[in-house]
Amino acid sequence: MSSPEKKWKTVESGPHSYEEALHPVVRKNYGKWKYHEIPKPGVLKHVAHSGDAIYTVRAGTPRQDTVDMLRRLCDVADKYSDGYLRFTVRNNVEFLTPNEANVEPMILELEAMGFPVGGTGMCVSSVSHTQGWLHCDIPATDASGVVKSMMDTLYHEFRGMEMPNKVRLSTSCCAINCGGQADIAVVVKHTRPPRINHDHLATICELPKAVARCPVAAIRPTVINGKKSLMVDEEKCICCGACFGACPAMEINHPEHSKFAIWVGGKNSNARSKPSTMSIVAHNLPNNPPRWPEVTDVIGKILTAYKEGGRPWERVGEWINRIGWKRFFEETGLTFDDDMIDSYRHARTTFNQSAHVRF
Amino acid sequence: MSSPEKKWKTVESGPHSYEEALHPVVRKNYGKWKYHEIPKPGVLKHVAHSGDAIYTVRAGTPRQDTVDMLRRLCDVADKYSDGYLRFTVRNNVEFLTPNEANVEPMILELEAMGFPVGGTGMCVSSVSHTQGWLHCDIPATDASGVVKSMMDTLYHEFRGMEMPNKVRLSTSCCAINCGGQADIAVVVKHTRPPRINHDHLATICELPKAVARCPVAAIRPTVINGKKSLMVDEEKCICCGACFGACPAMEINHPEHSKFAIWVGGKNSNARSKPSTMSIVAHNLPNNPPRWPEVTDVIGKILTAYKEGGRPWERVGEWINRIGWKRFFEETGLTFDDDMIDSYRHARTTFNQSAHVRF
Amino acid sequence: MEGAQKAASDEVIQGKDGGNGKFLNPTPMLDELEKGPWPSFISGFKELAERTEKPMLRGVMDQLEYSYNTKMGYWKGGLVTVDGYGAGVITRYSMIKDKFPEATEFHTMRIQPAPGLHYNTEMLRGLCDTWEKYGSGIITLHGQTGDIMLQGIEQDKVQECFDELNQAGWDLGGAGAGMRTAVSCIGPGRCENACYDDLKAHLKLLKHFVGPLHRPEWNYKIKLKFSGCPNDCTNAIMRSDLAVIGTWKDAIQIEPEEVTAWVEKNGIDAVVNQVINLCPTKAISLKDGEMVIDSRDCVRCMHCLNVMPKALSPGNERGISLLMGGKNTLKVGVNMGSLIVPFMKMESDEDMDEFIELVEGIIDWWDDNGLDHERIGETIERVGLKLFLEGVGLEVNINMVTRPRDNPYFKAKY
Amino acid sequence: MEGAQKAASDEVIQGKDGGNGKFLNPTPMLDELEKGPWPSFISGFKELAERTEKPMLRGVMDQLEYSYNTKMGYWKGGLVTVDGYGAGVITRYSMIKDKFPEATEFHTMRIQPAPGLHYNTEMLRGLCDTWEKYGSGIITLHGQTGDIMLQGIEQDKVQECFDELNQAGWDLGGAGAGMRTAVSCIGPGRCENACYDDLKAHLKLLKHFVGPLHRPEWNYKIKLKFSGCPNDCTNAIMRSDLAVIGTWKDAIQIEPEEVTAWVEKNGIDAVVNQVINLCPTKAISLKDGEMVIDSRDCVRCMHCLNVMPKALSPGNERGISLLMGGKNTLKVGVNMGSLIVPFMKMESDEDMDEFIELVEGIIDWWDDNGLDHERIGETIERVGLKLFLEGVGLEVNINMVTRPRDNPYFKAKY
Ligand code: SRM
Ligand code: SRM
Ligand code: SRM
Ligand code: SRM
Ligand code: SF4
Ligand code: SF4
Ligand code: SF4
Ligand code: SF4
Ligand code: SF4
Ligand code: SF4
Ligand code: SF4
Ligand code: SF4
Repeated sequence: MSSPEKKWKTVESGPHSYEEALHPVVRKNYGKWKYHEIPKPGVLKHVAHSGDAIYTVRAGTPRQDTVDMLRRLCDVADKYSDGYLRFTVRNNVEFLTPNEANVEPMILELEAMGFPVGGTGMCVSSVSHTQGWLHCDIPATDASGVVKSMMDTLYHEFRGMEMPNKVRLSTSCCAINCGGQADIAVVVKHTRPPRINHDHLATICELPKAVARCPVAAIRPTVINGKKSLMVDEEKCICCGACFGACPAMEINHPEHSKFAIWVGGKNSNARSKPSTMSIVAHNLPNNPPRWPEVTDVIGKILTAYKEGGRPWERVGEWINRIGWKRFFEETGLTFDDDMIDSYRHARTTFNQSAHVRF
Repeated sequence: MSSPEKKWKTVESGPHSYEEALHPVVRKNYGKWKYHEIPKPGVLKHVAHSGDAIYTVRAGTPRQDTVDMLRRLCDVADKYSDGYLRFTVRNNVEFLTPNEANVEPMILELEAMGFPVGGTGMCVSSVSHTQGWLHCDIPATDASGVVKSMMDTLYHEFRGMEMPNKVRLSTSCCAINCGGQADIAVVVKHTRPPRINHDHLATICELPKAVARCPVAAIRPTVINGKKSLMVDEEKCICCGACFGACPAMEINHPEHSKFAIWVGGKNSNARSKPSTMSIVAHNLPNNPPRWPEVTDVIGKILTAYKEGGRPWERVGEWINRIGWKRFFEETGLTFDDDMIDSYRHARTTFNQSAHVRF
Repeated sequence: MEGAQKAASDEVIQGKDGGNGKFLNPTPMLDELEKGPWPSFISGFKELAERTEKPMLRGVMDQLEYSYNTKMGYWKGGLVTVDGYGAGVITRYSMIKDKFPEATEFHTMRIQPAPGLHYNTEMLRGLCDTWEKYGSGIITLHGQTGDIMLQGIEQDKVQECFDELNQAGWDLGGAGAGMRTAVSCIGPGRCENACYDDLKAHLKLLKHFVGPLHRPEWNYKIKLKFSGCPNDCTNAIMRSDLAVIGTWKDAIQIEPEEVTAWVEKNGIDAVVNQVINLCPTKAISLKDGEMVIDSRDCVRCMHCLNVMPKALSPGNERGISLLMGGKNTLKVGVNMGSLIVPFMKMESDEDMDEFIELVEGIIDWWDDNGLDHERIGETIERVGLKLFLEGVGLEVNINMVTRPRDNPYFKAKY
Repeated sequence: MEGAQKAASDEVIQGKDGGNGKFLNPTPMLDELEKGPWPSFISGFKELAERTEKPMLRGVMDQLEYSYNTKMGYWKGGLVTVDGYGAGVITRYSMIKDKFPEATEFHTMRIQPAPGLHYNTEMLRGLCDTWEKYGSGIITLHGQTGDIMLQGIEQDKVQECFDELNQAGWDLGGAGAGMRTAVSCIGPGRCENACYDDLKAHLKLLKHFVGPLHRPEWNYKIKLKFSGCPNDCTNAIMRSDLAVIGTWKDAIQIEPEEVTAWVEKNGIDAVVNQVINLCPTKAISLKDGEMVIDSRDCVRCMHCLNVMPKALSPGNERGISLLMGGKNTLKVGVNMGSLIVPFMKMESDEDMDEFIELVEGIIDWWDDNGLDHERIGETIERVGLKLFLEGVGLEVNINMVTRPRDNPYFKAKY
């Protein structure tokens, strides 16, 4: 390695190479896998055409990790999986070993270290989440804190495989929703048009950019105290928060008026039904740190009803499509209200244009 | 009755009363029917809770009828159905009689008079159609002529019950489509922006009305030869023809550029699937009076494929949904092209937002 | 059947009561439409023209032949009506009357038939006689909106003709920006599926709105259609601003012996393939070889009742669903009616009055909030369903939508 | 299992290597997040802070505690990067640095991991060491776009830190209006469903677009995600502008004995309820008690393969489907990717080069036709799919849509 004084000439290498990071048994059987089994929660067994098998042990992490924690995971990998590990797209860590005998001791050690083993098959896996107050510049809440609070209540579901099908959760700290569409999602809901901080605006805002950002043309140039500024047509404004991303003076966040909404039925896979976007089923939940009990409560209600009523392989949205939205609201105890009727661009495609009625 | 000289004071009575027009057996069993059967094509048998039965004989008409023809139908009704008759919402005439013995002679007489008996059950019924050159002020083609040409080729299908389910056809002489959504529809397709007849326009057009009528704001006021007139932004114009309805100087019709399009999969009933709008499957068919062979040819292709491939109770659109659009185009020999991709307001809801692919 | 087969051939002779064939000018294009087995409107017109020798008929045939040759239409509109009315006559003047002076005027009188399109021969013969007296003798049964269309009259005969018709119980139909003529299915007049008396509802409603039908002054048209059940034999959802569809609230009524008889006749495969598998919500299942309907999951689509009309019928708690906003293609693309009242009783006169009140409220809201030439479905699309419900005072119901919104783009009340 | 159960309790002790617990200020709100069985990020941060005693960590904890109390965020953006790059560092300055001077700067370096998120411990330990040397020691594995996020560094240490990382084979990830870091599923690295080598494709593509990734100057961001099959374990369709999804063209491969074994184990009911009835196109049926797949009707949804992984596998003629336009909620509402290339081979280097060429063409078109801050899906929605296909030279295919248009509103070419 070169010394720190020496000026290094950047290599624009792009992604790190992966070959050296693959377990030798994986390298040997690369692309030649035959089938898999899930012997128990948190453990996968993949068998290659060659007859080789590789075992995966999966564990949950806080995602907002530290070098200390990662070094401990490296210790586990060195001890049980020949120094190879990977992460899943849902922040779970995975250790791949051809040695079946390593599986149980590894599980014990991970759990003893506080990493729950699970997240496989028909379970609630880790939450796809975002930055929040820890790092983002536009959040209305924290992300990791909400997730920690939720997963504490779903710990058992992560470590089991008792759901009708996979349950994917996401949380997002503003309406942009970096966390994505999920079976159940917790997303901040802006409820008021932005308050304009005119002093701030004068110094930092590229006015035309903010005007252009608004999807409903609610922002108009104006003059305040002789200075160019902006104004919002509150009738038109749909509280999307897009302007805040373009200009920090369009203050959309508020300690009280920024609320939570709960969404269900997002599905990314193509299995059976096509991918689907999620629907709002609760809103006006308070932003209540540090444990957000109102949010976890609603999640619990939905999961209880789904666990009880879903048929094998039915994802949350598929379960609802079968039983109907009417019954969904009845069985979860949530309330459908007129704000939940779509009023945006393709609203009419969500109207019930038929005499199909459920009583 | 009062003499013609006497000035009659109008009674704003609304619809004609119906009680006197109901057969006594119908009046007796009004609202107390138990079930029906279709003993043979063109004949219905309805049985009441009282045990009474009423037989219906249904026959096709040209819809553009005459007093001569109607008097002949009255003769039939007087002879066989106690002087009662009705029309269906699809221009078929129906004779209701409690007397089963009248059914066969009535059929013979109607057919001998040129009225085909049929239109029941899983058949091709009469065409829901419009005015065309005969009477409308904005048509690009004739209506009754197209229908006559089509029904000549479908005569057998009207008189049989050999389709997977009911087949409803419609034709319309402009894009407004007064004929409605149907299993298969023949509708004029405007293909060029309107040519503006500026002389005509100056005298007859309420300019702001025409401007307001355009759904894509393609019409702008302008001045031609010092007179207020209109111009069309041809880039924007979607050839909808709406302006022509507001102002006859926006000449959308053209002997060569007004074409026909064929649409499939419209469904009005709520049986099984929800009502559905129809999709375009052929266009650029010439407006070719007096017999429009290109149009009837396409209808024939579609019906042949449906008759062969549809399962019992599948309407045309339901059949296509099962086999997929790819196979629909293959089996009918029609060609999908890029004009058939939606580009209007809700276009994105028709994109295949999934990895579901048919090869 | 022999006779029927024979009639099916090309030889069908129409116009047997016709004149001597010398009155009309040659129409070689139109004559092509006399060929083929389907009844020919051209043969009908020719028969009528030859018999009555009405010049208007010759003029219209000439102009139509000319249209067939030039592929263009030649009618233009105008404003003709009867005393005290603002609509009901569709006015047509020839744009090429120099060429075809006999076709100068060819107006249509729209007449409201009886609900259910029922006639007795006396009514119909009377109509024909009056019409032949004043007009061309061409009648369309029926127009797509449901009118009897008396096609071909001159302006100066309209009032007289109307007076005579009106005396016989007929009234003009709708046109322009007002209430339109309605359609109802045969319903209780013959059909075992009818969940309410749609003929009566039709009559009551249209009588109530007779003013705005004759003197249109709303934003645009309002059409009503009445179907006795969700089979929707009047295409109400697709083609009317207000679709009144019969339905029921409780469980489907089942006659077990008839189910058994059906299964015996058609086989178990048919039960599975034609009934169970086609239920849109999988509300039907096979349990121990028996067909079981879970009425909680039934959405009243009618399919199983259609397949087994003897065995299954609508429940006992009957009424209507109201859908709103249907219209065809113009401007916004086809808009189907959307469910806005899942269930409403429609039995007593009070039920109907309540219904009329609701419809009035809806039309008032639309008249206040709509734009010129904007159908009510377009207005709702523009302002949002929520605002409409608030405006009219209807309670929100999950049945109004197929799903809650997938975007967070609303201003909250709280 | 004993040990595991124990770990599940509230008593989980984290931060055993931590300092003496005297460095940090009190954070009573955050401490609440140390309770409960799920691993606590707060415990992790505290352990790290107490051990390393980095002031930035104390400052960030203080500010976070303050956010938990005031329910507002306090970071603002800025522009920090490394020599020659225009992106890759997410700059964060505290808006309340007067209150928490130690939190003044807290920038994140986005680092591109290996495709498939694979590591060996040497790589990972090296990364940790460098990061502890220059930064806070907080690492996010991984960001939702797929980056390693090294969170918490000061501006004047960024270049040095980067140089050291770069020497170890790491490079910065994307940010701003350019190519973004990609994600690929584990694919051929373990999964029997992988229909192409998505790790290799990921590496090749991202190396090719390394320029616009480091120096963003398009309209807006472009994200790529690679999934080995339609299970789409990377959420590519929903969350990326270009979703590269493995698929196959021929019939599903079937091992009949394994089908039999599955049926024996799970019963015929399970075949019907869990496989046949859940196939979206009813491509599977039961014939004489055997499961038969009509591959003409199969849309490659993966479901039956998922249920019977031993018995069924993708066909032999493998490649990819390309979908375009996925993005989440902002402005237009969620937009899922739409199928634009039903099938393309992705085996040889030539295949991949052809694919790269296609992607370049697509981006060029978008760069020419898009507006500022408009994702490619938004551009296509605005100008129409047809124009896009013409612009890029892609052939139209019925698989691109769920149905042909239901309105006649287009200008014809003829
Ligand atoms: C490891 C991982 C890919 C990676 O490269 O990281 C992965 C791995 C596998 N997925 Fe996945 N999926 C992974 C994320 C996903 C995602 C994305 C996500 O979670 O955000 C999806 C889409 C979810 C959605 O639709 O919203 C996903 C949808 C599936 C499905 C389809 C499930 C369905 O029925 O809709 C299957 C099929 C199955 O479960 O048998 C599947 C199947 C599998 C299999 C069985 C594939 C195989 O044969 O190896 C793997 C083990 C699954 C398990 O844990 O039960 N994988 N899988 C990801 C693990 C995430 C985690 O830690 O929880
Ligand atoms: C007479 C008529 C009502 C009227 O008041 O005029 C009528 C009468 C009946 N309809 Fe209808 N329908 C009539 C137009 C319609 C229409 C509207 C149309 O044709 O424009 C529809 C909606 C069509 C659509 O979806 O586009 C319609 C959709 C149905 C259905 C649902 C079919 C389906 O599976 O989608 C049934 C159920 C059935 O066929 O068993 C039905 C069933 C029936 C039954 C069996 C009801 C009954 O028990 O009496 C009647 C005899 C049907 C037959 O002819 O096979 N009727 N029916 C109309 C006859 C039209 C004709 O002359 O061809
Ligand atoms: C006569 C008739 C066709 C027929 O041969 O049956 C007809 C004929 C005309 N229709 Fe229609 N429509 C007729 C039923 C329909 C229907 C079907 C229905 O009512 O069930 C529709 C589709 C449903 C709907 O209302 O959308 C229909 C949708 C239209 C529209 C488009 C309305 C829209 O908002 O989409 C127009 C244009 C307009 O009103 O400006 C229109 C306009 C017209 C005009 C008045 C053309 C014009 O704007 O000058 C036509 C007059 C023709 C004439 O000379 O008589 N007609 N029109 C039907 C009325 C007969 C009757 O009174 O019974
Ligand atoms: C860090 C991360 C969340 C996380 O904790 O994982 C994140 C954080 C931010 N996202 Fe995101 N997005 C992150 C993945 C996503 C995803 C998911 C994905 O990529 O699969 C999405 C949804 C998919 C998509 O691209 O639409 C996403 C959709 C957005 C959007 C909305 C884009 C849109 O057109 O809809 C914005 C707003 C913008 O770009 O103006 C945005 C903007 C932001 C900004 C830059 C906020 C801003 O505009 O200032 C956030 C910076 C936070 C920070 O301080 O680091 N972020 N963002 C993710 C990136 C980490 C990484 O590089 O690996
Ligand atoms: S969801 Fe919003 S607040 Fe949260 S990280 Fe993404 S952009 Fe920032
Ligand atoms: S919040 Fe959204 S709708 Fe409201 S002004 Fe800002 S950008 Fe426009
Ligand atoms: S479809 Fe058009 S041309 Fe034909 S009658 Fe209706 S409005 Fe006139
Ligand atoms: S045809 Fe339609 S789109 Fe074109 S100018 Fe006329 S109203 Fe506008
Ligand atoms: S709509 Fe229903 S009630 Fe009316 S005729 Fe049709 S099937 Fe009978
Ligand atoms: S009426 Fe329709 S939804 Fe109800 S049980 Fe019968 S088929 Fe199913
Ligand atoms: S996307 Fe397909 S190939 Fe990739 S891990 Fe998931 S199941 Fe395997
Ligand atoms: S992959 Fe999906 S579509 Fe194809 S046969 Fe299996 S379940 Fe059916």
